[in-house]
Amino acid sequence: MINKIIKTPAEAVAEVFDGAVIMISGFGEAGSPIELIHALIDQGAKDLTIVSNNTGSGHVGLASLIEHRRVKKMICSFPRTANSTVFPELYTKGEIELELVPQGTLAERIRAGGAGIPAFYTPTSVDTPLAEGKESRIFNNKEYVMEYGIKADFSFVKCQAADRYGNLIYNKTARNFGPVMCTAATTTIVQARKVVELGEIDPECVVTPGIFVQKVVEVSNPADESKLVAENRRYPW
Amino acid sequence: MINKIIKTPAEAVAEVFDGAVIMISGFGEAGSPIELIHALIDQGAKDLTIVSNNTGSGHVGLASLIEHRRVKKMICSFPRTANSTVFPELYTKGEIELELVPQGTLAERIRAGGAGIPAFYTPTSVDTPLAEGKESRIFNNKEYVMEYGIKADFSFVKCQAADRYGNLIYNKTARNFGPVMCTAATTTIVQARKVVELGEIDPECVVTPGIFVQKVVEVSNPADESKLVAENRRYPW
Amino acid sequence: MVEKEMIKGWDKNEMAQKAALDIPNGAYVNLGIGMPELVAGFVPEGREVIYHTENGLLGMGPSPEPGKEDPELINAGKKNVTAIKGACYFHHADSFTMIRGQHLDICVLGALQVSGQGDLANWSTGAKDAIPAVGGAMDLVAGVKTIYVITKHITKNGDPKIVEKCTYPLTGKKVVDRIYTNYAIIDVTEKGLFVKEMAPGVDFDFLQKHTGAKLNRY
Amino acid sequence: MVEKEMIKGWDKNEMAQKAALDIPNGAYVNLGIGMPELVAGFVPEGREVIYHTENGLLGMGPSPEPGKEDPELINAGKKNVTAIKGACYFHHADSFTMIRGQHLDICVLGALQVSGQGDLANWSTGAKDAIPAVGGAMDLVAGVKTIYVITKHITKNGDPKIVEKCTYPLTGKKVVDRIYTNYAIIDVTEKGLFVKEMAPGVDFDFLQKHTGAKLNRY
Repeated sequence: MINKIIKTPAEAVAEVFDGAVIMISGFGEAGSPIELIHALIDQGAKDLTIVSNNTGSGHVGLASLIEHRRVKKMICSFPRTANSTVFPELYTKGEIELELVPQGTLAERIRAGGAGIPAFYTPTSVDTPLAEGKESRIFNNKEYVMEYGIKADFSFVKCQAADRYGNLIYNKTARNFGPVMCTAATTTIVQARKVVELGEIDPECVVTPGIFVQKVVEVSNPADESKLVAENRRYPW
Repeated sequence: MINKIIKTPAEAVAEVFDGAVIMISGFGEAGSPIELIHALIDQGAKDLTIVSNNTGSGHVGLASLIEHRRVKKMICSFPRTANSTVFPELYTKGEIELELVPQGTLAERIRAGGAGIPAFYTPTSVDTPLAEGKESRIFNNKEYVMEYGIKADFSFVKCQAADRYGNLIYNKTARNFGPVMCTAATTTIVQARKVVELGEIDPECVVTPGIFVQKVVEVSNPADESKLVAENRRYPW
Repeated sequence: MVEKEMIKGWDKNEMAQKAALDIPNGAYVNLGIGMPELVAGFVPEGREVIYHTENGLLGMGPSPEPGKEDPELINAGKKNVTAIKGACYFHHADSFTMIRGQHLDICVLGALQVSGQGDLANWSTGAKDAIPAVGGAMDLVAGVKTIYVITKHITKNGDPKIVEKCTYPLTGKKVVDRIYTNYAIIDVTEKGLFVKEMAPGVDFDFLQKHTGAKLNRY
Repeated sequence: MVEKEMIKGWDKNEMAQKAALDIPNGAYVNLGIGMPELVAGFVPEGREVIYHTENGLLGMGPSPEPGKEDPELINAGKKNVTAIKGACYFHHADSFTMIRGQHLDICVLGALQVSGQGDLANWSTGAKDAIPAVGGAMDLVAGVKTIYVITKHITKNGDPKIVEKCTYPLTGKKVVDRIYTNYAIIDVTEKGLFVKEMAPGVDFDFLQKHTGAKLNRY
């Protein structure tokens, strides 16, 4: 029998190793798998490269992982937001690396990684500092930059519901990077609000087919990151 | 108000011009927009380049369009199937061009065209005759072939249901090339089994967002191609 | 000229309204964070416009009523929004297929600087101690068919934001089609900048004086 | 040797069964058109295997009962199929993301020729008057983690299908991992071909005689 359901976030992230590349879903707090990230903080893996659109807020979730000095490098499009202070401080001190990638290029590089495409050309960033040092090429009289696919050792993804095959659906704009990140990691670990029986998800509406998912853990009441930030909470509690 | 609903297939295809590049959805008969193709035969446009996985069966649909000598060139992965005789005959006589593309490369080239990606690298077809004359390049000690995105003037797509914004859902494996083809054409023309009110399609389950669709025509009882072929029917009737 | 410097021209809402008038029925539109967001409030009755937010929603509606916010229904500025009837959700790669693939009709963005050739700088001042952050800005200017910029005509220090050549790092080259400022609406064309409309109290000489690139009259 | 030539070895079902035994629980599997399709019928009880068909279905089930066929639910061979509980549908680009992106575990394909290095030719005889057709074969061999070939050991003319070097156009180079024929199961390794198992009545010398590439014993 196929059963990808794992009992706890701690078990789900147990195999993460030092130096791993981890993709973390979410756009701001929407879709951020905060319980998986907290389990990773407890687990202790370090020297991580994190691929995520932002760098977290306050002192919980991704921001807390960074604050614990577990992250060597961030690959993201927007490393500062209203309540992000952890990354900016470390970055200013030169204590964390940053690879800044335009948001659409980031999404496409992840998709390419998952789809077996090692590189592609994009018009985004041509004539800007973010194209410096990159190969460019003319197609039909227009200039494009070559970008590489990205793969990860792990993806941490939050979704709405999952079944034991790993089929996933998401909730509204919390979908964001989750589906492409699921495709691009050797091991995709998902926290789902609800684990459902096979067949409960309409086969026409599955967003992430189970083939892209290795582990699912149910987190029925995920923390509301913005509330934690407003209350100035810090992880570990 | 936005209303992409067109009354008849004839009106929907009226603007197709000689020499146009047209993508036609379907894998065999599943998802093939047979009523739109028949309307195009009536309309008369010629010197067409058709991008479609197959070349049609019997003497209806795409096979009939080819038999009417409207198609200059086929771009496809599998031009012969159990009941296809029209294309093979013309091809053997040298009266129609063929660009043979591996099925996954065909899908990805269409997706790239729709996504503003002019070219990408793929491992598919390396060391085979289909890679001859194409640029290749090594990434991480592995060889890849460069392939170009494809765009079309029109896409003809069959779906299950559509609303006036052009949001689409499909039926089972009739989905196949439809969603990527919708993204890659200047004008996407869709035949839907059912036109529904806005909001009737769950926003979490929309497969093709309306932005990719220009025209929708309701064809509530589309012809069953395999029955027509079994009855040896010919279009026009 | 001190008294002239005091000219306020259009206020934010008026600027947004001017931009809104140029959005036709049926347009697919992406509005940048900040002043561009105001534009949605001024689209004339009878026009149906569909708003895209790059974090995965087509058919974005207005802010929710207090108490009805959903932290998983937000816009690119991470503010709570709603979804209209006929909306749909999708993932980031599909969202940027819409952008990069030239499916969106109009994007309205803010600016730090715009050049006479339509170059845009709006993501970084290039300051050494700044934390660089680009988001979707470069994708939008590279992919959306028409780029409108909405911005104050001059900086707080009185410097022109429309310049001969951008000194800040570019977001994209030759990408801006029209500029809406508190002083004027200016078209960026192959032949240079053309003044389409001026705010009450603004004349051509005043406008040119506060613009770093040559202006032309239609 | 005439009498030896008459050795039939395993029949189609036995060959399919041999391949099926090598498919572990939880595998994601794509079965080519023809003999490979038989494999699904022989996976041992208790193993849950998920079948992918490149035209957009993960979780393909057996043929439908007569009268329950749906022309919009077919496999890559355009035959009517069913979908299991827990199945899902997707479009072609996503389907080949699964293939090219190395997400599928096993693909079982037919062959015209396989070389001693695991090169596969299975899409064209290269005949000048043939209509070339490739389908998804090149994508499958380039992307799926493990490629099994299931084929008759010799052609109707008695020629070996396992050859030193393919004379037909390649589908892919060094892609085949194991070959199931009516005479034997043969592993393709870095060190050459190794015979894993022989059918009743087949001995090593007989097998080598009917094989165009050097065989090794484990």
